[in-house]
Amino acid sequence: MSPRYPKPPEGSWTEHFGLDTGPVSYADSISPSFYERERQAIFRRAWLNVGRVEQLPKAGSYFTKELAVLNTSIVVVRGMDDEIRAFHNVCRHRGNKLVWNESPDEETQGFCRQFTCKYHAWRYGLDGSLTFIQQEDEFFDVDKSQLGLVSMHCEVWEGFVFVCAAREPEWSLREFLGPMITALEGYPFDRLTSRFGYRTEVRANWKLFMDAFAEFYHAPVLHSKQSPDKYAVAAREAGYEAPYYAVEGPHRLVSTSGVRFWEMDPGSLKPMEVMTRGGLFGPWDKADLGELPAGVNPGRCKPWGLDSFQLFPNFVILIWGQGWYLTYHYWPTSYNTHVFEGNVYFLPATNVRERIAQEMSAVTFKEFALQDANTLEATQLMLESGYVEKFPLNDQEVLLRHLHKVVGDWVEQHAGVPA
Amino acid sequence: MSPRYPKPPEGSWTEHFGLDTGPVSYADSISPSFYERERQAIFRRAWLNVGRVEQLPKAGSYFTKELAVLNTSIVVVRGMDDEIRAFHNVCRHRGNKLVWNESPDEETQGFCRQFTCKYHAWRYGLDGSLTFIQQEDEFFDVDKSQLGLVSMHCEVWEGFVFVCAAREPEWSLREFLGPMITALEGYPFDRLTSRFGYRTEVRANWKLFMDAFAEFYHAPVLHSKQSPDKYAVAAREAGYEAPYYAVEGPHRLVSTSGVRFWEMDPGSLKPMEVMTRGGLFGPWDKADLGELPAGVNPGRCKPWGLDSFQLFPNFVILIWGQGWYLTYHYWPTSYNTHVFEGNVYFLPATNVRERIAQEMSAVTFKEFALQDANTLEATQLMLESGYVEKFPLNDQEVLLRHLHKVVGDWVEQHAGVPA
Amino acid sequence: MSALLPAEFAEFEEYAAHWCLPTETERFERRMASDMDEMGAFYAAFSARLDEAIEFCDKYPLDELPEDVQRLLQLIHSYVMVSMAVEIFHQPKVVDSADAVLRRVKEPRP
Amino acid sequence: MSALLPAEFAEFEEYAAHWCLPTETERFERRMASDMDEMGAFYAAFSARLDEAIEFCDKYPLDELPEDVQRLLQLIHSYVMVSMAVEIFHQPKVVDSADAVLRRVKEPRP
Repeated sequence: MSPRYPKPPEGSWTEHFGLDTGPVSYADSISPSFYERERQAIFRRAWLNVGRVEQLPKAGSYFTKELAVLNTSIVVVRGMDDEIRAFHNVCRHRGNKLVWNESPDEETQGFCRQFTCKYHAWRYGLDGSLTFIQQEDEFFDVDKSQLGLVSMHCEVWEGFVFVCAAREPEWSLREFLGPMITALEGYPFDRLTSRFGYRTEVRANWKLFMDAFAEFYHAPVLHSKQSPDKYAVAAREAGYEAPYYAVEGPHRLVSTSGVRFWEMDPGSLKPMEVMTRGGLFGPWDKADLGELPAGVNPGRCKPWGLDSFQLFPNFVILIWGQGWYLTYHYWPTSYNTHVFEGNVYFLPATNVRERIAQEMSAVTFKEFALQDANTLEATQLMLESGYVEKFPLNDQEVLLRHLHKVVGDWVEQHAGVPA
Repeated sequence: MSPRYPKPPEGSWTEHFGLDTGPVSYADSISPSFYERERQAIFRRAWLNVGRVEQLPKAGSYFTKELAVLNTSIVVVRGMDDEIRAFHNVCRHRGNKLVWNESPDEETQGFCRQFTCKYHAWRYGLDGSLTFIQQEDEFFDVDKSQLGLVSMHCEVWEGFVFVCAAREPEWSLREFLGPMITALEGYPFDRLTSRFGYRTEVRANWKLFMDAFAEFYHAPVLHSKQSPDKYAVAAREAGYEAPYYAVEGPHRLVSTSGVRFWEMDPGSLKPMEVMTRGGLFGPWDKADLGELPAGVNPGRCKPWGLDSFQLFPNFVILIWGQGWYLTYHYWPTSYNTHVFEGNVYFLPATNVRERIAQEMSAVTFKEFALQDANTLEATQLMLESGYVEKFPLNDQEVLLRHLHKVVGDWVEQHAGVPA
Repeated sequence: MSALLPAEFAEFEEYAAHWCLPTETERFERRMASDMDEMGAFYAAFSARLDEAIEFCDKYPLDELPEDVQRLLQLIHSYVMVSMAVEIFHQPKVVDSADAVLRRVKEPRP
Repeated sequence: MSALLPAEFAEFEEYAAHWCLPTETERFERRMASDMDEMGAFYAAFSARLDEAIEFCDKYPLDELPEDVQRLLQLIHSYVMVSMAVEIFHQPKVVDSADAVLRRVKEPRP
């Protein structure tokens, strides 16, 4: 047996974080009414990441985002003053969706100097002000200054664009993120701009897919075909353990130890990994990102594999030791469906060899994620059947416990608060 | 600037009709409970058009109509006595749907001498009387005379077949239609029998699509690709105004001025319009319909384009100056879905040249309607989001205001009336 | 293959196999499934003889068109359908129609 | 047919017509629609010269690849895609992925 990673003094991470150790219920993932409460108590109050500043390269750049969980669509735009703003994507005249391209239910992006409604050609400036009403004289006492686009609170942190649907946010964005997350400031997100984006609709509650990516307990089992044999054996011997966990407020973190499996004997490696120098853990040739901020690898693991920062409620930033990062977003569309978005970010490749290592890593990411997503629908259905009500979670699954706990707490504390 | 059409003495059509000029709410279009009240207060009381006599060419001809808004299906049939009757489409034995073909939820039509239930072969005459009970002796004290099909009130006006679900209608059909509509009597609907019928399901409240077709303010914007440039410019200069509006009781009318765009310079025309002599405004060669009744073009517009008569609650007759007409029906199926039917009626073509001009006109109609229908679903979703509650309407949108006002009035006045 | 169209219009046989469709629904679906090059070629080829084709059909009473003439009429109907894409939208789909659908459920024959 | 690839890689022309696809979505769909024999043959043939192909591409700046070199890069991308099926899953589909779907909606070019 390999030495196990040390546990906190309480004997487990779960107890260390003051969490209950009993079996858990997923009643919060199978109930339309609980979902309604989540929408009010969580999604209308929290800061939600909707994209990055690189998606808005210049004044007039915009993108739309469908936010079913908030019952709205928004348009995020960089104004002439370089400010980034978010507006409800609805024309004030008759409620038509303002910005869309081929299909009104699909997201779009582009560049413009003003927004013009397709229906009656009302025009809005990039700052949301209503600038033109077709045939204005036909209206009655219309005051253009009162009919600008309805804005949503919007703040940017480290290039990540967040919105908040609350009338008055309870926290600034930095307050909401808290010290564990803001300790990432200085990480070169702005340099890692080579993006591979993925998207899919999943027929399962949003938390169930978060759960699937919140632990590495499953990895050597579900992904046994992709995992090098030696790695699987080592991981099994080590008890599949992650060396470090942290929680702070509603957010949480897991770090993994870095198995440099390309240093293993050649029998463990797939030919393509050797040829492309890329794969499961990213490109083998570590990107030189300079000195990293203190918030990265806060457990000081050595070797260090990755940090998975899970930002409440539905956003994950996963930083790899090899010098790249992933994000995940889980956008609820109903109590048992959601849209999953995964983005893989690298330094821009400077030559084909680097590009291929990135391609290999991105393709591998997808094949893993396809396995992770595979039984979610079946899980959802079985949970909904209700024949089993409680499920045990182990200490390596502590972050799942924390997510469901925080969700429950927010919903409970918000109960009775007028909308 | 072209001269604008004169307004009524009050300064606007909206004030002329005694309507409020403030912003409106579409709360009546996003609420399941309001929809329930609409069903009771409006659809169970008003006369509803379900088709035309030409669909029932001889004794024994029938068609079924699915009326989700009344929670029923009906069969409309021409009896041996040539009378047209409507019955609830349900067998008195066990409540099975009586008349259907491939699929019980699809409408059907045909010709028969009696109706036979598919389940237990009970038979009914064309007058609804129960004529045969399979194994009648096995029943107890059964009285066939008490078990005929349940009829619905049915009256015909100018070849249009109307039904009324009220136990006792509050008005005869002609009383309900009132003088503005009955002034159309004598229009040769019975000669315009070459029909192009269209149908679709729309994920929006029925009134929102009525609204889309109730104003011409949007036309040169949304349909700019199809509108000849000169027309778009002329319309813009004229402020997109319609010259004449009227309301009477729950019904309403808008007339447009006729831009004879084929008299414009050739640069404004698409090659196909020139070749087929048909398009947006119908066949260029005006059908000779003889003298028209006084109810047509009541504002005496010259040139005259069309009259759009909007018959409360959900039926539109749109008469074109070129000698053809359209009908629209909006059949609610829930608070945020409805079935739209559009029918285009011409004089029967006597040769291929006429047939092609009609085809061109019908195809053009469809392409326009596809644009009008395009974002209804998105509009519905954005209205349901509730982030904006009030929307301004201009004087050219006066008929929308009237529709929502009348709907609200009927619902309110009916409140408290026992069902 | 035996001729679909009257001999006078033999040059359009290649289009006939593809575009002689009796209903608007079929013609609309064919348009959606075609690319602009295909439709542009049909449009360009047929434009010059549209008027002649209509004249030809009109030598017969509308309700007694021989089968090959009926197919010629279907080809004219398809030409109308295609012209929308070629002249107006420059794409098969109606611009700004999103996922809206409208089915023709009744039409005069032919 | 004119050559798709640089002359140095002419031996792969037969694969080029099939596998030079600019997006991951197309490459993934092609893999799903291919059988293992087809993919095995491509994999076997290309393996020996992968490194050489990468070197060849890298004689040009990444954002100024000539068209034939871009297609060679696409072929390499497809080779990566195919290798997953050949080396790991021994079937086109990801083992245990059930009916899960994940569309790549953004990627760097080339």
